[in-house]
Amino acid sequence: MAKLVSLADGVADLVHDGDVVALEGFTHLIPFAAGHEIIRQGRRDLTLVRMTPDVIYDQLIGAGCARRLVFSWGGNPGVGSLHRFRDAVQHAWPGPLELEEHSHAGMANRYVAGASGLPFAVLRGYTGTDLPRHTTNIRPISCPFTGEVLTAVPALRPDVTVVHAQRADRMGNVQMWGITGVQKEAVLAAHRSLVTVEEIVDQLEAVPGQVVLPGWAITAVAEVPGGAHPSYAQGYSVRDNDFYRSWDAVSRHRDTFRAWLDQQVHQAGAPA
Amino acid sequence: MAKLVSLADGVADLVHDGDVVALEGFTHLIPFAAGHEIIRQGRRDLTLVRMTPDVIYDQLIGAGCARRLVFSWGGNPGVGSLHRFRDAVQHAWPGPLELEEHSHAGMANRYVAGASGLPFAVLRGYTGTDLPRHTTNIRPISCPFTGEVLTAVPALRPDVTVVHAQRADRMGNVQMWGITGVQKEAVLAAHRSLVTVEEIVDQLEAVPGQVVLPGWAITAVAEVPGGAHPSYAQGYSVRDNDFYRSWDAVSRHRDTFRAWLDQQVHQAGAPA
Amino acid sequence: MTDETSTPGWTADEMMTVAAARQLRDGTACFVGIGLPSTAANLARATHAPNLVLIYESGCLGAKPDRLPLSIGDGILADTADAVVSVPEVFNYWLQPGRVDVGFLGAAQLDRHGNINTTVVGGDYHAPTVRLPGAGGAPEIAASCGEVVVIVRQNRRTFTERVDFVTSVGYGSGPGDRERLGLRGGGPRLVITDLGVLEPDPVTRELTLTRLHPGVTREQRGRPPAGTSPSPSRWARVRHRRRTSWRCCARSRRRSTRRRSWCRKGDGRDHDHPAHRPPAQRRPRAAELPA
Amino acid sequence: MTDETSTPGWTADEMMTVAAARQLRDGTACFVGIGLPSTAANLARATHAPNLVLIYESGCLGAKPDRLPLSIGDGILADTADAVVSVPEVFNYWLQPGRVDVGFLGAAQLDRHGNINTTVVGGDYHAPTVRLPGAGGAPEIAASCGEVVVIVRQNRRTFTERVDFVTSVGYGSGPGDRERLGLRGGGPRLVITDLGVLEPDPVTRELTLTRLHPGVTREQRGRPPAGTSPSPSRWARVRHRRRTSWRCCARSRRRSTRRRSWCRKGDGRDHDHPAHRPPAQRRPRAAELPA
Repeated sequence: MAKLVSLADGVADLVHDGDVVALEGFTHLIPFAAGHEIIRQGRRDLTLVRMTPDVIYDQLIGAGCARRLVFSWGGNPGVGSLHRFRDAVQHAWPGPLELEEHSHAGMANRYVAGASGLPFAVLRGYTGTDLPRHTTNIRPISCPFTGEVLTAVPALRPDVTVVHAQRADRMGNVQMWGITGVQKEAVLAAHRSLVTVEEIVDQLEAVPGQVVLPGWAITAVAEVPGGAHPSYAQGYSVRDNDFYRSWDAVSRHRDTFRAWLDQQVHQAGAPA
Repeated sequence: MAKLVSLADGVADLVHDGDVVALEGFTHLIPFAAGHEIIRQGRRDLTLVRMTPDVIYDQLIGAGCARRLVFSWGGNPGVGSLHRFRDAVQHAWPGPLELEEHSHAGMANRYVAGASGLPFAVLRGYTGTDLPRHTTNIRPISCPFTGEVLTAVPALRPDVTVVHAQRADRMGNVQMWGITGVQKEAVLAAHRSLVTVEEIVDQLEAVPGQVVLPGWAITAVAEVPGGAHPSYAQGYSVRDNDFYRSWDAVSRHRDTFRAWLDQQVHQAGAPA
Repeated sequence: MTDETSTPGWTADEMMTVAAARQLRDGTACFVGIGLPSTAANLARATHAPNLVLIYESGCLGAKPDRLPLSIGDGILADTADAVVSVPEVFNYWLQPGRVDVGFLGAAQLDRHGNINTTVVGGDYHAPTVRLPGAGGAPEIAASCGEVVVIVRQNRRTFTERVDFVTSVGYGSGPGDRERLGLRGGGPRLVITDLGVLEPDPVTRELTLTRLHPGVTREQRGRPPAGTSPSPSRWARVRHRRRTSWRCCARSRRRSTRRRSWCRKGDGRDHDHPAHRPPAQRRPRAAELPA
Repeated sequence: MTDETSTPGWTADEMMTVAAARQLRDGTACFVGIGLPSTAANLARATHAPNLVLIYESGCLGAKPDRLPLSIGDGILADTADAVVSVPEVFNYWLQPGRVDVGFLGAAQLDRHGNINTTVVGGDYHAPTVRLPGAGGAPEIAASCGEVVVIVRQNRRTFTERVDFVTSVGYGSGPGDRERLGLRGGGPRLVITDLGVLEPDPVTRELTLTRLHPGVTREQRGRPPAGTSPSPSRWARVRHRRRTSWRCCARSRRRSTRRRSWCRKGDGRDHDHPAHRPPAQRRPRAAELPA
């Protein structure tokens, strides 16, 4: 049974300096509020894991929380580059950022292996690309029946996975629907998990397309309405596309980024 | 886009002598009517694949359709033995039956590999059991990262998979809900697929817990109301537990089984 | 069967069900097969373990049926489950990583080290005397659950020196075998029979009788009124009796008695090898475990 | 960019979108990224290909948005999809086995054999001149889709002799390479640029200009009225012009021109290496394939 906590307590309890942290959510249900709380609590030396380190990780990287990034696509979707991510890679600002780079298929399967209690996953992937030259975490594997050579990637086992969902009940059973991405796998792959939700309800009413994560498989749940903004929570909010577009200018220069960070994250404070 | 066909045409077109045939359905949604049509059409030398070859495969085996069985649990759930299955294994009646035997976890992962276009799957399974001594389709595999030894099983790629579902629309999009077992994987693993449904509707209304198989991933759909009896279709029928219990007496002797087969399958004929 | 099993007031199945139900701790997750295990799990949920999580291999997680399900795929399981997942998912995401605390298994044959046969008895694998249903979910339940509870009627056919076919591994051929095989679950913690309860010896890993059901022993202190289950106090009395080894094959005779029944009931002898109960072995949930 | 790209009446993006849309055959399944590919796929679905199956890597199968989605995870995709599946499932069950007929890819760099870079440009991998978003779904789209359509603006920075980083494989270093690598999809069938269309030479697998968009060539026969797309008849005229190789690096000079742009536009020469269009390469669906 998951504990019901405040966002501040949940992050303080579950996210530690030096942790491997996955914040997942595929365009939809991105846990921005939890990311901001990690920034406010000043976490350092995190290994950030995420298939699509978009604006949320641009913020964490620019704020200096990350030492390392494990990812498959780092951009501002439909807008362009992630300037804080590029500044870190190209100019080591605010510090150097190690990269471990995969494809979406590889990252998704790494979470699947983690959720399955297996040390690795097998896929048809990466073949012929330059990706395997830059990490030891992509290796060939032969089929013991046909001899065919495929690709293996090691399981991802984050110390903590953070996701956002629409609802939870008081037992901490979590319900999400719409595009649910790789969140189930990311939560089940992790040692600890924190789920922020739009609301906590007495009874989860079944919804078509729902994914339900039982409370006994989750560490903590925090009620954070709007916790996905500028991403969205289907049935609760719509994507703030203007924010994503405006991020390009905000993040392009260190000064404007720092000003944004001070005002919108530090001064804003944690949700009640 | 799946073709809409009659059950008789669907079986005639898609199930051939000597084929590897999977009829799936985990207690719920077992395609009994399609199995009976395969018996009526006199298919021979089939390799029957199924995690739980319960009463439906007892009937196919007793009727002489099968040369080989690939399975993980062969019993009459909650009742006892499958007498036709035992008679075939113990006394080669009506003919010898080769067995390839797995665990549920192994069979499920073999379908997953087939659906995924991979030649094999990896699991923690079979270790220390006598199952690997009787088939070459269970082999050790080492993790290329940790060196840990796990188990590999080859993909299942049936020539044809047959399943039953609640509904389809006129494009052949198939909708099932309740316990959906391994049906998605079994259909996607197969070269051809036939889905019998309780009804064909103009529009599939979304239902919580639904699994939808797009029509373009299915070969043919046949409307066969009650096609899961004595199994059930949630929302349409309940399980005929009396039939399962009565099957023990019917199937115990070759004569009573043959009489049942004549009356209930051959004389009954195909659904209109 | 001996006369000792004919206890009035309840059937042997009921006794096994009650004994099994009492093994289930509230808040744990339990992998449930249909029949007696399902009855036991639902009894536990209706009494002392309202937050017991019932997991059925049909894919129902957290099923809360308000009547006994009639099959492992009964509609009421899907209707009342917290989540219904695919069969591959229930094995890969839920059982395999060790998220399930307790697994119930039956057995057609059981050996002294808790290895289970549900595949073939007698003859050759290809021409067996009796063809049984086979493995189902059992090998991986036995491998991966935090602990396993075996429920089986006790007789010479069932309790064998060595099982004819290892469908599911208990303690293999003895101490250290599970570790050598890389099995991450704890193995059989209890065997519940129609006569009593056996537990693995903490050193030898051989199954040892630690309790008798009320009404079974010669020392029985009276029978409960017809139609009632043993009361907690009566149960406690049974639990506090000195634990008794039920192995009739002494260690010195083990090698010479292969293929002989290692565990015979009603042989008239008193067996009193003291056996230490293994320490509580609840495995932490995956979420609590390091990688 | 040269003046030639400034065609009135439509933008280069619109032209690329229309050209891409026309490549999509009704009833096929198309793996769609956001932006231009999504616009093209939805244009095709709204016009000649009402049964086009749109697959988004966010897990939406058969999405039928009635407005243009603003992101790959736009709510309208899930709302209108035949099925919404997990991200692992869309890659493992749908893309990897070859169920998707056409994949659209963009490119920051593209080389003569259709290899794509979207990772790093210039410098070392660890200290690149430009850090790009990376692979995303592209490597496996390029590997597994029946065919790939690349959409890219054409300029010297983009069209390179060799890409600085192979993010997604086209034809590798030439004929037979895809087969040697075990890639089961057909590879790039078309490259649609702001100027025209390139196709792989059936023998050398080098990209070769086979069509120019209307309004692009010196021989242009007049421009369509402002605000309209090229009409089918105008399009047909372009399609029937003799195909023209656009490679400026003659085969004999290839070795000496490494790192030079192999494909320059507006160099004032007429290129007329005849190129045979490869046979239609629609791959059969997985369901039609042998094991």
